[in-house]
Amino acid sequence: MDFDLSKPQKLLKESARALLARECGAGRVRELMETETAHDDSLWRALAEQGWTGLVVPEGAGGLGLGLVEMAAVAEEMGRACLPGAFLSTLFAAALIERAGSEAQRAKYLEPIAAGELKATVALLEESASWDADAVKLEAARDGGGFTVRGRKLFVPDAGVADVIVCVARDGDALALLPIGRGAEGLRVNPMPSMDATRKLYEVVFDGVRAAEGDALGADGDAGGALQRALEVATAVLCAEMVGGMQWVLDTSVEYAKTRQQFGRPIGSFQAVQHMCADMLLMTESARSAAYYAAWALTENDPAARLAVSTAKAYCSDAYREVANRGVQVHGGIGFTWEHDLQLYYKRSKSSETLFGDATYHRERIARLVVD
Amino acid sequence: MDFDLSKPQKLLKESARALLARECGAGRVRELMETETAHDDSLWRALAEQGWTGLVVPEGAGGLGLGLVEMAAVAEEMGRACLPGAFLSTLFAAALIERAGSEAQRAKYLEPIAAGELKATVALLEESASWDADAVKLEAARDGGGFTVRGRKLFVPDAGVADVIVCVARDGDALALLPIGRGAEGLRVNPMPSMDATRKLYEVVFDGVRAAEGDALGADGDAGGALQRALEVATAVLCAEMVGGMQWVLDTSVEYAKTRQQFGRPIGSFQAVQHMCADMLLMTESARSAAYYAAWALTENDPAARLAVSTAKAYCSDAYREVANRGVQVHGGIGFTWEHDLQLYYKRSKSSETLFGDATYHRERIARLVVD
Amino acid sequence: MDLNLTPSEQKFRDEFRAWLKENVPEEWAGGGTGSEDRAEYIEYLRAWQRRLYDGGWAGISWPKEFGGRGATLLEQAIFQEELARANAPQLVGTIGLSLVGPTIIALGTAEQKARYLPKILSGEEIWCQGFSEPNAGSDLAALGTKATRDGEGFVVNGQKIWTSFAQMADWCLLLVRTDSGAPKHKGLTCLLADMHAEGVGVRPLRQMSGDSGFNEVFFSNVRIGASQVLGEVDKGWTTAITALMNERANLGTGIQVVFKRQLEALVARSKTVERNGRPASEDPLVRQKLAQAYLELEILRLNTNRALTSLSKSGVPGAEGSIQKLYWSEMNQRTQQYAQEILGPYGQLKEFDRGVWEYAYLRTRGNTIEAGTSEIQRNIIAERVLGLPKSY
Amino acid sequence: MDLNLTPSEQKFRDEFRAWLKENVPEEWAGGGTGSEDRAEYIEYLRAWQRRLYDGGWAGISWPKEFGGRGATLLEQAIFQEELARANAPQLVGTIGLSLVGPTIIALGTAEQKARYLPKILSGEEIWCQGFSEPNAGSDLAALGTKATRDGEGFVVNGQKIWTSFAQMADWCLLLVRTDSGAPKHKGLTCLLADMHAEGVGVRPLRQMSGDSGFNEVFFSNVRIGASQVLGEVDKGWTTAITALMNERANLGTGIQVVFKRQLEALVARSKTVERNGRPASEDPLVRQKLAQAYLELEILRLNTNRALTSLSKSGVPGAEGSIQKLYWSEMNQRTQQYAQEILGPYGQLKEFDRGVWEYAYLRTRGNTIEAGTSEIQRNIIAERVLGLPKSY
Repeated sequence: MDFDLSKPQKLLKESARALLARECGAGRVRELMETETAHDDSLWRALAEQGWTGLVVPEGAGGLGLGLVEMAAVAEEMGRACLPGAFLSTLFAAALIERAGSEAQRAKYLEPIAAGELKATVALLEESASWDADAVKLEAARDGGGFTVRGRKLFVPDAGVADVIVCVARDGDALALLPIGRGAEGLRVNPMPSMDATRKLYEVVFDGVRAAEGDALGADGDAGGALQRALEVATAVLCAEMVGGMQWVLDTSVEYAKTRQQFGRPIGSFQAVQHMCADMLLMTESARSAAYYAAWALTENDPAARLAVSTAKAYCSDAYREVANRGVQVHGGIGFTWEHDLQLYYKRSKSSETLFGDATYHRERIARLVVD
Repeated sequence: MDFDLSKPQKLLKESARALLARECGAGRVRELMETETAHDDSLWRALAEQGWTGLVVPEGAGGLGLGLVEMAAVAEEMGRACLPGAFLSTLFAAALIERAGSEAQRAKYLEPIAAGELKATVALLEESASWDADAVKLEAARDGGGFTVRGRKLFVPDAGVADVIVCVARDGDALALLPIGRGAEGLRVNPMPSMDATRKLYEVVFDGVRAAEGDALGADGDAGGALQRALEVATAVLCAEMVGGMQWVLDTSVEYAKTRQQFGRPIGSFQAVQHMCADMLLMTESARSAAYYAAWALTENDPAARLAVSTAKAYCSDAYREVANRGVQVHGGIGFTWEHDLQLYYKRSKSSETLFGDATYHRERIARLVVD
Repeated sequence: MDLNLTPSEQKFRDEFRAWLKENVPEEWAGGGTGSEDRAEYIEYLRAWQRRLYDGGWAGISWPKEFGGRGATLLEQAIFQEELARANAPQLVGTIGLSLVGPTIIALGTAEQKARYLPKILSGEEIWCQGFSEPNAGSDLAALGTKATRDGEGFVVNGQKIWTSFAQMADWCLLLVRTDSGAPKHKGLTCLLADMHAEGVGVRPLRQMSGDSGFNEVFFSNVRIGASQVLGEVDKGWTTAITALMNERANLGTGIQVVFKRQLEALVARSKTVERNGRPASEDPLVRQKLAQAYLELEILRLNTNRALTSLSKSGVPGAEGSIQKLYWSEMNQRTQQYAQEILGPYGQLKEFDRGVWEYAYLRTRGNTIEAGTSEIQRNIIAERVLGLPKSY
Repeated sequence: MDLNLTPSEQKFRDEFRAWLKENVPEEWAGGGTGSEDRAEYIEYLRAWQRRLYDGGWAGISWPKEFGGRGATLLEQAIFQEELARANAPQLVGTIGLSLVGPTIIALGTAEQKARYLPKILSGEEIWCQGFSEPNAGSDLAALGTKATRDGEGFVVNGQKIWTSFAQMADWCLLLVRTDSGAPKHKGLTCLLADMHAEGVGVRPLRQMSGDSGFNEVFFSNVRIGASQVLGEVDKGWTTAITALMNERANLGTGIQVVFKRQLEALVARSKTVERNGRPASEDPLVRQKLAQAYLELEILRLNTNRALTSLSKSGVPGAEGSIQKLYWSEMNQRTQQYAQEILGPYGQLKEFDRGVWEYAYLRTRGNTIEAGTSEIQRNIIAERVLGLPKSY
């Protein structure tokens, strides 16, 4: 048993940290926050050049074909940099296409995604704001060999910059997964400004949007299963990203506690501050164990993978928030300012807490697996 | 507005503290814990001589006719002394008899209770361990102008020493409140040894116990309402008792923190210990506000009384446990020994947490009043 | 023990409530003037304070001889509650009324009283408080803003931070170091500084919540005359403590009404957002959270009433303020977290309920830092109430 | 990263599992021997350790040259897990095996190694550890038990406390003060003390949970020879730290299996106790608590595996032990509180499930105190892992 990154995995992580430090410093993050989509072409190209947009895309579809542990290592650094934009959304969509798409569909979407030429997202949530596929009500009405969609999706991340939006709609008892291209007739994308401006949310309105039957993913009939598995992949990657954010907050707070003087001593010599920092470490390391285990279990198709993912997300949701809370408290007034970069992570901790389901949601999922 | 005890109330409280310090020191508590019923006649007589057994019993029925604020002041001192025995059980039963009894029944029971000649308890819980009257299933079968009861009650406090057990049984849609005398035919009382040996619990088995129709309380038809109100009275008094326990734990822990030396300084000079003590104070004072408000609101028949009682019990249930936890932690190893009196309060905090419903139960009651 | 208001307290409340009903501007109901213009906004608030003054409702805690109403502590609490209940505009002169004024009354010269007090009451002059500095937060006495002697007066250089109302203030109660050689608590002096003087600069400080409730204030060779010393030279720590005592004696009676309104809004919202296909308000977990928020707020109210009683009887502000501050700040953070859990992603939206949940969640994070961190409050409670030895 | 066991780890596990299946006494399944006799009980446990020894399963972490198995860290973890999984009897020689033996191996003389090590392995001699004293808990170096020179040897006077196994121990690793004039960490010496010597007294210490897992040990003019010094005279702090490092390198791999079994029992119980007229396991609040308990325990397992990997690679025990101890002790307290909330008043009964819930709730309270309080663990983490300045 070896619960440590291998040498190549470590190298990958180090190079990710170096690249993101260069290309995505806090100044850049702040610039992008202020834009409409938080997306930047040159930054995206830089990610694609590293192969990250295709990191877990199979080699046959133009990707690197690496596992989720490698992806988690890179995602951790993305979280540390508070990377803005559509990376996670695109990964989610790619995971869905990989699992639900025909060979042709995979070629059509995954190759340009891997090449960094296509950004995508998945439109799942509706008014209920529930991540359960059962809660999907938006209907894909069948007519003349195709579907017509009328209604709206909410809280869709990065829809403003996605070239393709995979719409999860109801097709009787089954789900229809419909990739809708940007600019499709009847498609409208309206911003839903939210706390975390580095991960933009949108209302997506389908005003009689049409999709051909052949365009639908999941024709093999298990669209629900594919969605579930893709969600698990995206959730595990999000957890790794959250770990990186926690690590940034921890490092920054400890550094501040060492240098900030009050009462003639560094504040880090006060037990109250020491103990907050110790708790932050404990939570960050625990979140890391959980996140990497989830990534590994998914890669290995371990039967416990689903449980591992919910364990990781339930823990990380609470832990990132609590680490961020303590980070602000250790910093005092300065940590509460717009000027200090803590605010970026503070808000990211909140948006990540709810994305793909909060701790309560995942605990109930765990209960279904271990109690029922 | 005056949220402070009046002079006479303060005097009453001080004399209670003095008497209990004299009559019910920790050594006495430990002796009584080891007995079968945790009851002691001479101690009971001492309480009765003060008039406490009849403190809230109307003057007409031989009591002092004081209000619940006065009762709370005395109960706080009882909690501080960790008084063992049937005081609260008898108070609960008396409150029920006062509210549900006919004039004759009140005279029959309340006068000897006030005089210290009768101890009583209420048998309410069954296997479901629910404090909701709706959960009562034990049937009082009507036959020939009376009731026959067959079945059992659980977790009945002080049943081993009570002269009268008021059995809450089901009579169709209504409740039957049946006072059953000790030694009634078919009545069996079996100890249920529990964590807190100062408040003994019993299984009460009704093996065809008979009660005459005229013995039943609540003949006016609102047995349920009377039970509810009596429960509220007993709960408010329990909360005051819990406050006294918290105060003992706080005082004892602060004293220890001032004197215990480690690393060449009193441990109370370490922020970690300081802050634990500060939290204990905050919780104790908050619990006190809530408990006395509940007592006052009940006395005044304030429409918010029910809410006030559930607020107090929900808060006190969590707070006493948390204060006790911190008390042990401040004490370190010695606080975890049998020898140290903290254990008495630690266990009392747990038994009090569940008695008359835990925090979760009372929060749901609050929700019914403020959400629905 | 009697938790009902006395007849005279009721009379006070009814009178003020009636006055507010007549006088709170209707357009304020939405929480603002409707105008985006900053200067207009400030004028609006000054006018509101003037109206209170004209109605006899300014300085209600001040002794009558200084133009106040000489109200009891409980009446002051009622005053705050009613202001909040009526959703009245912000009290722009609050620093002057509750902190500077009482300190001038306690320690000022006759001239200072005559010069400053009436204009505090009328809202003609707005005050701010210049204590904290970037390197002197919890450790206030470490402050470094220097006042050097210059003839009879002083020349001040340095920087203050977390200064509420600075951008609209006419005057500042300024704590400076006049003797660098003395131990840190000794060489301090309290000055009444003209915010319009040459060399005074104000920079709004944006918070993570996006708004700017605080400021930085820069003093560059600002000249201040000898008559502007409040208390004694080099004894400014005493003056500052007097002022802080007045600040901490504010038990947060007004803020509770705001909390109550927020909680009511949350309960209402819980009936419209969904959880597992039914209103969130029917979800057992949500109900527990709402009930916990309710009971904690209720206990805040009760603690306040007990503290008011105790302060009224003793007359000496103790650590009640620290206990209250610690309680409400942490309570408010818990409650806003419950709100987020109940509202889910809606709670983060800037356009859901006009963004109040998003804003409140972020703003609340400052509660355990501003006006004394929770750590400092716990130290105060441990040392002053419980008598534990000092930790540092 | 590969979280599967390697083939050789699997082989180790399978071998030991098979051996346990054959060898764990059947009558132990209920958690005891069935006999009330204390002496018999101790003999039983000695025999169990002897059986492990004969099977080649004693001292598995010890180097082969000293009779051990030279197992890897992960194999040691597997060993602990399998013992717990098989519900094997308590390892009565655990102090000797995991703490004293490795310290003798590191610092003992050739004679000491020859004299003590084999009997530790065989269970012939049981050890206890005499470090803590009534006035030296968190501040261990403040201990006051004195050893005064007497010819070549020492005479020991003083008292130890929290000494597990003292009532059955033959020997004690005893930390005493040999130089009262030196700074507190300097004048200490570690002695190998005969528990059967004249002047040694043992008093069981009853815990709030009612049982006596610890003891007080009294030394009254106990003579100890010069050959019984472990390490150097006046350098006992080094010896003690070596011993404690060995203790803290125990990452609690065995205890996790116990936790897992308790959680499974709780899940099962949640289906039989009622909540609102249905099984508690269907109550959304109960489900949240069970899930939280599950996930926290799962993360303990994962943290342990990461720590094992890291220790195996670095070879140097760091603060992993403190992180693990802090995590599991507080987790266990939370979990036992959940159990109480789920079971309601049943959880407090001494005759419900043989009182395991009542006992566990109380016993758990000691977890954050014994073997280094949570406060000490947080200090260690803050200072040694995060590099924060010392707090005192």
